Amino acid sequence: MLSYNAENPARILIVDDHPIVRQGVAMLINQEPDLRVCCEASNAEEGRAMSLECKPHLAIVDLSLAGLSGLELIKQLRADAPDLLILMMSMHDENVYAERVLQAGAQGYLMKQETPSTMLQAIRQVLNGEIYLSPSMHHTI
Amino acid sequence: ESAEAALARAALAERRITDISEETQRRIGQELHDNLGQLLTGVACLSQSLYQQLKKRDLPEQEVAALITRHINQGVADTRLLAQGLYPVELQTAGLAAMLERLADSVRNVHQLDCEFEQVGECAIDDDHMAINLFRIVQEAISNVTKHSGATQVQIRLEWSETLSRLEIVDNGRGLVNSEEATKKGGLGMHTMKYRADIIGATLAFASPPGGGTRVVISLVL
Amino acid sequence: ESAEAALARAALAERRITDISEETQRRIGQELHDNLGQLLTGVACLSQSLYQQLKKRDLPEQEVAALITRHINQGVADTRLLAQGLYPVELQTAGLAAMLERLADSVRNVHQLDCEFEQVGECAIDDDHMAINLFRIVQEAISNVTKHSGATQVQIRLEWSETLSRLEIVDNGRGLVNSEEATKKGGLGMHTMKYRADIIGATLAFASPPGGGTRVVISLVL
Ligand SMILES: Nc1ncnc2c1ncn2[C@@H]1O[C@H](COP(=O)(O)OP(=O)(O)OP(=O)(O)O)[C@@H](O)[C@H]1O
Ligand SMILES: Nc1ncnc2c1ncn2[C@@H]1O[C@H](COP(=O)(O)OP(=O)(O)OP(=O)(O)O)[C@@H](O)[C@H]1O
Ligand SMILES: [K+]
Ligand SMILES: [Mg+2]
Ligand SMILES: [Mg+2]
Ligand SMILES: [Mg+2]
Repeated sequence: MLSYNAENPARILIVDDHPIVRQGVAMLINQEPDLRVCCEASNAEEGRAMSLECKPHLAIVDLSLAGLSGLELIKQLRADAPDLLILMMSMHDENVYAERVLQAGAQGYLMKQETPSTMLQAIRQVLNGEIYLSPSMHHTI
Repeated sequence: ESAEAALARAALAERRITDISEETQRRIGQELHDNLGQLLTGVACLSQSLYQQLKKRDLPEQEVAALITRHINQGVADTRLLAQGLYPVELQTAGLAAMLERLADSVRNVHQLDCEFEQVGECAIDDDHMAINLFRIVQEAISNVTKHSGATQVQIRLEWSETLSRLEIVDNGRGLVNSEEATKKGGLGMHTMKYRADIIGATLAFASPPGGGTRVVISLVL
Repeated sequence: ESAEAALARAALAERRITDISEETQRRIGQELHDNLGQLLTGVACLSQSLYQQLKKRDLPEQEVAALITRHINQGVADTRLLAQGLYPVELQTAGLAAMLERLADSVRNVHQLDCEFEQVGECAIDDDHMAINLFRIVQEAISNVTKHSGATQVQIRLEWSETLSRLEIVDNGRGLVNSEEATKKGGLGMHTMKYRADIIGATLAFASPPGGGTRVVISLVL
């Protein structure tokens, strides 16, 4: 069950190279009482450093980053912090990447074309210890 | 100018301009995918959170905010579809077979057509130029099946050996009346398929056996 | 195959494929313009009016609304640029001269280059195929000026009489080293300009006078 609340919100790291995406996702998350963005990064190196420094509960990672890809970053984050929950969020097709991303150690794959409400739902589901995939993807895997 | 020189000129022209067209699509597809798509994703989140703020305070402006969010969500989906149709960005990383599998999935979902992808042997193309042209040929063949054949089934088969690759698109529709005639009707699809096959050194054949249906075969000696 | 037949085939191939390339661009441009562009324009208006309502009532949510409006306006501009570069939809309605005027405006704004359009006589092309090809030739010539010439000024001149049309693009940059050499460098631009000129029966000439600069001339006997 979710144990996060306004006094003890889930702390979330966002790694995305697009500033408007970070801005939007952060605002969406921050107005939920039980969720809080604790740090943001625009590339894999920064993301890894932030994760070590802020010790978030959940990292939301973009697949396509300049330099080291989000897929590589997942593996590093996983190695650094075995308990960290990871949700990959990408413009890329889930049919192509979702399986690989889960294998690399993430707990979910969310397409950026999903609505913001679905995004929040995915975040909660992963924080709750479940795997998040779109319904059609769940069916395939 | 000799016949040979003229033919070489024709071939060059075909290759060059098909490249332009592909390059245009790639550039726009990438642009949509990387920039506009991302911008809209961010805006969708901003707009959703504005809506929630207004709703929490029970302000009447929440209605407009909800409307904006709905439209933007539509815009994000449109952008992705457009980008995807223009240039399958995943081709480079996921490879041809994975993309054909996906194509089959989307045909099943969008056209209610029983579309299967089957692979024999291990496809190991690492030439982007080759992969994109093969993919485009299949895309056009499938588009013709959905537009003209009235088929209920279509199969995409990729056969792969050390020396030969064979790609087949087989439908159970009404068949080509006459392949000569088909290319004279003014459609661009068959011409483009032919150009693309030439460019990568493949042969392209169309056949409509008496039993019905159409078979498009692309063969490539490796 | 005789040399003549081969040449005819080359010409046909060039024409067909330029058409394909143009058709691709037209389709994408139109799609962007009509669908995504319209959707975003609508959202920009909604978002602007939401911002104004919130501002009038002095509500703190106006800040987010302003942010969304700014981003959406950016998205509208991006989409328009993308679509416009692909296919000038206004060409059919506004005509060639108006489009060249607009092109000059956008070069001035985007490239900080002193770009002038001048028209002598009344341009009366009502053939879309002709207009689009002339426009594309000028677009490529201008793109070359911005990319290669280092010019501070460029002039687009459209001269029009009952029997002849002449379009000139003149820059004050470093000049073509050698027009033969230029076309061998592997760029596609010069080739495409040549194809397009051939297609509409125009002649195309490049010159770099000793005084400096480059002059591209398209002449068309009417
Ligand atoms: N699988 C098929 N089954 C039946 N008829 C087909 C099939 N594929 C092609 N044809 C016929 O061949 C013609 C030419 O196809 P082509 O792809 O060149 O043009 P098009 O699809 O009509 O137009 P475009 O591809 O330019 O949108 C079609 O109009 C159709 O009559
Ligand atoms: N206005 C100009 N001033 C100086 N050099 C020019 C000018 N226009 C063309 N050139 C030279 O001619 C070459 C060939 O031009 P072309 O348009 O064919 O290719 P490109 O611009 O290099 O590439 P592409 O058009 O395919 O993007 C250029 O690389 C440049 O060196
Ligand atoms: K919060
Ligand atoms: Mg990214
Ligand atoms: Mg077709
Ligand atoms: Mg050029």
